[in-house]
Amino acid sequence: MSNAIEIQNFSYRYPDGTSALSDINLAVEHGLRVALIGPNGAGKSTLLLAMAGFIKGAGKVSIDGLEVNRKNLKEVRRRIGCCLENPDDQLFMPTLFDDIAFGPLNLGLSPEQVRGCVAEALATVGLAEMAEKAPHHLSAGQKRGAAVATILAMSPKIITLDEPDGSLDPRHRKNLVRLLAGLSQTLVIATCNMNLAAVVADRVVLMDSGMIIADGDVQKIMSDSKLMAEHGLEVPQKFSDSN
Amino acid sequence: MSNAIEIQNFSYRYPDGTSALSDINLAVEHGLRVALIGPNGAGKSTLLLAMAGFIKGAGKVSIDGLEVNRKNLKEVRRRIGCCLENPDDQLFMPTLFDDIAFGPLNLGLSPEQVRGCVAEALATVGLAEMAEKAPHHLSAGQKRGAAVATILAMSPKIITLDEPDGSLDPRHRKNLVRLLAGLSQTLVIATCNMNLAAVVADRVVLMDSGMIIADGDVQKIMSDSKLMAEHGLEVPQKFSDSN
Amino acid sequence: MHHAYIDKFAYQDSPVHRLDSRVKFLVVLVFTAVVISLPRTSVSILFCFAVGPFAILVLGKVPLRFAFKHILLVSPFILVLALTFPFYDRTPVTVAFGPLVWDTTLGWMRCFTILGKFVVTVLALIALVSTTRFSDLLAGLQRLGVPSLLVIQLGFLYRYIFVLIDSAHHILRARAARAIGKPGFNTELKVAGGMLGSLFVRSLDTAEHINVAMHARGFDGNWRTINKLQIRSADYLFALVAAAFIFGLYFFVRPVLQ
Amino acid sequence: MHMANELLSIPVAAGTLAIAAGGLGFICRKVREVLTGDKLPLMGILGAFVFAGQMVNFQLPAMPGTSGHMVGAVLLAIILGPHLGAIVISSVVIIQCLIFQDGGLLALGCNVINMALVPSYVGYFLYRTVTAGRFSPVRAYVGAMLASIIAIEAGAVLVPVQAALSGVLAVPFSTFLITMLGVHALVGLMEGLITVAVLAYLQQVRPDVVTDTLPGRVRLSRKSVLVTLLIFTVVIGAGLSLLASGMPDGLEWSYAERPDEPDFPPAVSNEDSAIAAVDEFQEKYSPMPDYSRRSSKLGEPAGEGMEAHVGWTSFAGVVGSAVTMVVIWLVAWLLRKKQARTA
Ligand SMILES: Nc1ncnc2c1ncn2[C@@H]1O[C@H](COP(=O)(O)OP(=O)(O)OP(=O)(O)O)[C@@H](O)[C@H]1O
Ligand SMILES: Nc1ncnc2c1ncn2[C@@H]1O[C@H](COP(=O)(O)OP(=O)(O)OP(=O)(O)O)[C@@H](O)[C@H]1O
Ligand SMILES: [Mg+2]
Ligand SMILES: [Mg+2]
Repeated sequence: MSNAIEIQNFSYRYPDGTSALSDINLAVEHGLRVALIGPNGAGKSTLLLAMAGFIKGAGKVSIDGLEVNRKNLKEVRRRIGCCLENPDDQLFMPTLFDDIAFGPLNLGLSPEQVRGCVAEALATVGLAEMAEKAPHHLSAGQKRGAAVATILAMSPKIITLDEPDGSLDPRHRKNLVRLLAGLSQTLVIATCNMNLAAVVADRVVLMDSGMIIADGDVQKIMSDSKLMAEHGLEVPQKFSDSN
Repeated sequence: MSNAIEIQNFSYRYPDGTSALSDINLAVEHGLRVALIGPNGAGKSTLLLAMAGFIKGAGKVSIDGLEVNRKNLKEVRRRIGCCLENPDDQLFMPTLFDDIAFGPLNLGLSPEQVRGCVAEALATVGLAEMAEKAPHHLSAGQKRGAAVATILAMSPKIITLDEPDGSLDPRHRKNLVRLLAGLSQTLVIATCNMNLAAVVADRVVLMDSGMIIADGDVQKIMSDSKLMAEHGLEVPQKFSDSN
Repeated sequence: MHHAYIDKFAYQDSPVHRLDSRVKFLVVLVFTAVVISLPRTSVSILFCFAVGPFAILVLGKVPLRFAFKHILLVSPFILVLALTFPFYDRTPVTVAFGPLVWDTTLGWMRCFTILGKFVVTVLALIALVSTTRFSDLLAGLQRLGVPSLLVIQLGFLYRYIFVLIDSAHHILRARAARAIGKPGFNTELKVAGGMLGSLFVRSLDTAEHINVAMHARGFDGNWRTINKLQIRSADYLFALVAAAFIFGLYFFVRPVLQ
Repeated sequence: MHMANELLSIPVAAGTLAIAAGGLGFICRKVREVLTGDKLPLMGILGAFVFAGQMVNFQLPAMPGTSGHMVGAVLLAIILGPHLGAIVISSVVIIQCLIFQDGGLLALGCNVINMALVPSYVGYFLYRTVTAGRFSPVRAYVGAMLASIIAIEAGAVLVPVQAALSGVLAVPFSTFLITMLGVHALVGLMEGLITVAVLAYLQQVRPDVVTDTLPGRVRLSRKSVLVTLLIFTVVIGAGLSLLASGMPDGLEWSYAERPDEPDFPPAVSNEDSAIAAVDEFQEKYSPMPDYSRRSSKLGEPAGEGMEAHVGWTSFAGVVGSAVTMVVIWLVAWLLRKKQARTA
């Protein structure tokens, strides 16, 4: 069986000349939870965009065995769901229900099926009673949950999340971890929060300056204090305790 | 001598009826570093706004002995510099230089003095070479530093910072801690990051639902795991290790 | 922002809230048209018409203080215009109201009629907006034939007005925190341009991100929505009562009050 | 700037609503052919930006205490092109009406025409004319300034015209017109300054936005612009001459015959051909002829018996309405109380 995500020799430059990704090689098996860590400006968000085909650079990206190109784009987006850095960007419809229904409707589901999907996704993130609320009436934590629900409702095989714990307090962060741990899909999570990465991930990919520096076992990479410090990161609580 | 900040029986309700602050009493002596902690929606940001006279509620607020009212507002703002939650809101001029020069120019300094101020402030946050860049070309961490610099350049006696470590990676966070530790001004820092609070603060104020729940010694409050958990927070690394 | 929460009562639940948005919209439209075409000097009939929006507001659990506060907010322009009438039209008239009889001018009568009509029609609009979720109103408008492009725009607008207004407020705060002296007009303008510009650049970024978010969810240029509207017997009943009220007043009560 | 319901008669309101709806429908259909899905969020956000931008104010130099802010139509027309700009500003106007009650439901047609359609197209055309050829900042700034002032004035002129056609004005038409023009010259000037300031900022940080989009994706042919302008001029000219002929001395304008000055020439009377035509039109085609508009019965002091009669019925009407409202309120209050107890 093909890998969930496969990236070969991928490079990307922003229009203003910033080289954001250079020669990325990455393969992620199905069902894995991968944490993408790295300092600010490492290229994490850019790599997530590349996976869903939002930027086109040099090199090859395949999702679930399908090469990402203009022809396959629709099919690719059906298999990978990506959740952006800022939930306000993700929730653009007048009500939460419409917002979550947007994806399933575009998948061509029937109204009843859509209603089912939406109800289920909302229940998963604990926002079942909020369906008719306007997104701008939600709290930051609720927005974050809703943004994740928009992706869950499409039940893609692969989910990418960009800084899912931004501006959350410890309690909300714990809820998020519980939610992520309960998902059965392939997950790619970009974050600068080492503790989140350490708790959720099965595997860690460390990026800096647009390159993959290390890739592999969570414990091994994240407890390497020299490597982490070199790239502006720190050893998470979980591993610093055990050391 | 009067206190740096003195708040008596202050309450505030947002126009939509949300009661954000109720009966706040707080006195901060000169030169102290206070951390304002609490879960999302506790009212931390609102309290900081009240200190700089951006919102008017019931009760009395005095800054450096001056009562905050319409008449004193200008003088108050000269003494207290406040850095908002989102650095994008703080930076509105075309270049970083212009942005940092904005405050000193308004203070009526001469062009040479302004240049001096700006250079010094930029050097403090390590952005000396970025002076001519447009703010939106900076990375998240750089923006955060720049936002702090806009306040430093005005050298107010009291500085308030709202979530100064949001979206920073561990290295930038450490730099920020070092920067804050090096300041001699009175500091009030609102944050949901317990580790930042534990490392920087001389005193901690715990808020929830618009009220001050606890106020006092950093170690005593932050190592009380029951109290912290009750308000959606957690004991920071520093104190959980020592327990 | 003073009117950022005008629609907060739209999220309550009441028999009025449950009515179909199309029916409510059309009723308010007809109501407004009829009120506007009332004679230009009869004030008392307006009180009768006011009963309609009043009933909707009360049934919809919308605080009246809120409605009237809002009317005051939007009234300056019409107030100025209405106050010109007494100056230009000094025809003397004698007005009788119950036991009271007094002399005034036609100008004053028309001034009060205009203000009265204004209050009644705005009240009706407030009754509509604060008992109908904006999303439902949009869906209703779309079904009434408003082009979908416009409906999409209205949806985005409604969603992001509050986000951007918040940003604008925050930027203004940042300026106030540092604008201590008295800058010249040139500086003021340059700063305002910068603030608007940075707000604009940020809007562009947001738009780009939303575009990504939309395409990430299978958007292909065709806007699809689920129809949640449905006209029930309560809606027919409401339309009937409203029509009886409006036209009853117009054809039977107004001639008597004349 | 916002036209109100109360300044319009039903035929004018219906006519402008029809024109606005037709125009918007036409633009939407035309744009749909060339519009890609990518532009949708951009348009929505820029509409919201106009709202937010109106909050950013600055002190005016001459008049302390007053502050200016942007209107946005010209800026958007420059950046998005006239069609998309017109749609965005129209939706802003519609939201202002529906959510914030600025301008009434019936006046929506007028407001869309005055504040969205006219400024977008006039502004864009002027800007294009001035900046034609290669882009240079100076030309862009001059063009933006000119476009802002004239586009806003063009919209503002329509307000008194529409009000006068409706026959509602008490103020002499010319006074109203001059006031509107004067106020909006200032608004336009501010709009121009701020548009230039924003363009200058963008030129510094996002030159691509200012220069790349300049030609506008949807091209506007010179011919169609000229035809539109022509029609516009004819309509305004006709309206103005219609009104002018209704004003014997060109200044005084009043609907009421003046019993206090019997010699005073009736400024506008049913004999007056132009206004009579409008009148007749209204009577004939409006579903609810506004028959009391010059009803002499009201203008004159009422007779003794009449007065008493009118006085008591209106008293009854008002009292009856007030009682009804109180009853409704009480019933609702009781119901809610009962509900609260059972809940
Ligand atoms: N739209 C853009 N135009 C030009 N350069 C960009 C753009 N977006 C990002 N960059 C640059 O590309 C590089 C990678 O950015 P990216 O957003 O992928 O970083 P990141 O790892 O997500 O960082 P963060 O932790 O701050 O979110 C950075 O140097 C950034 O400045
Ligand atoms: N502009 C506003 N209008 C109405 N309510 C508001 C507004 N801003 C904040 N609130 C409400 O006031 C309360 C306090 O908000 P505040 O922003 O002070 O919280 P905070 O402690 O800073 O939270 P966070 O950690 O999320 O920044 C919250 O319940 C919030 O929903
Ligand atoms: Mg990122
Ligand atoms: Mg806050």
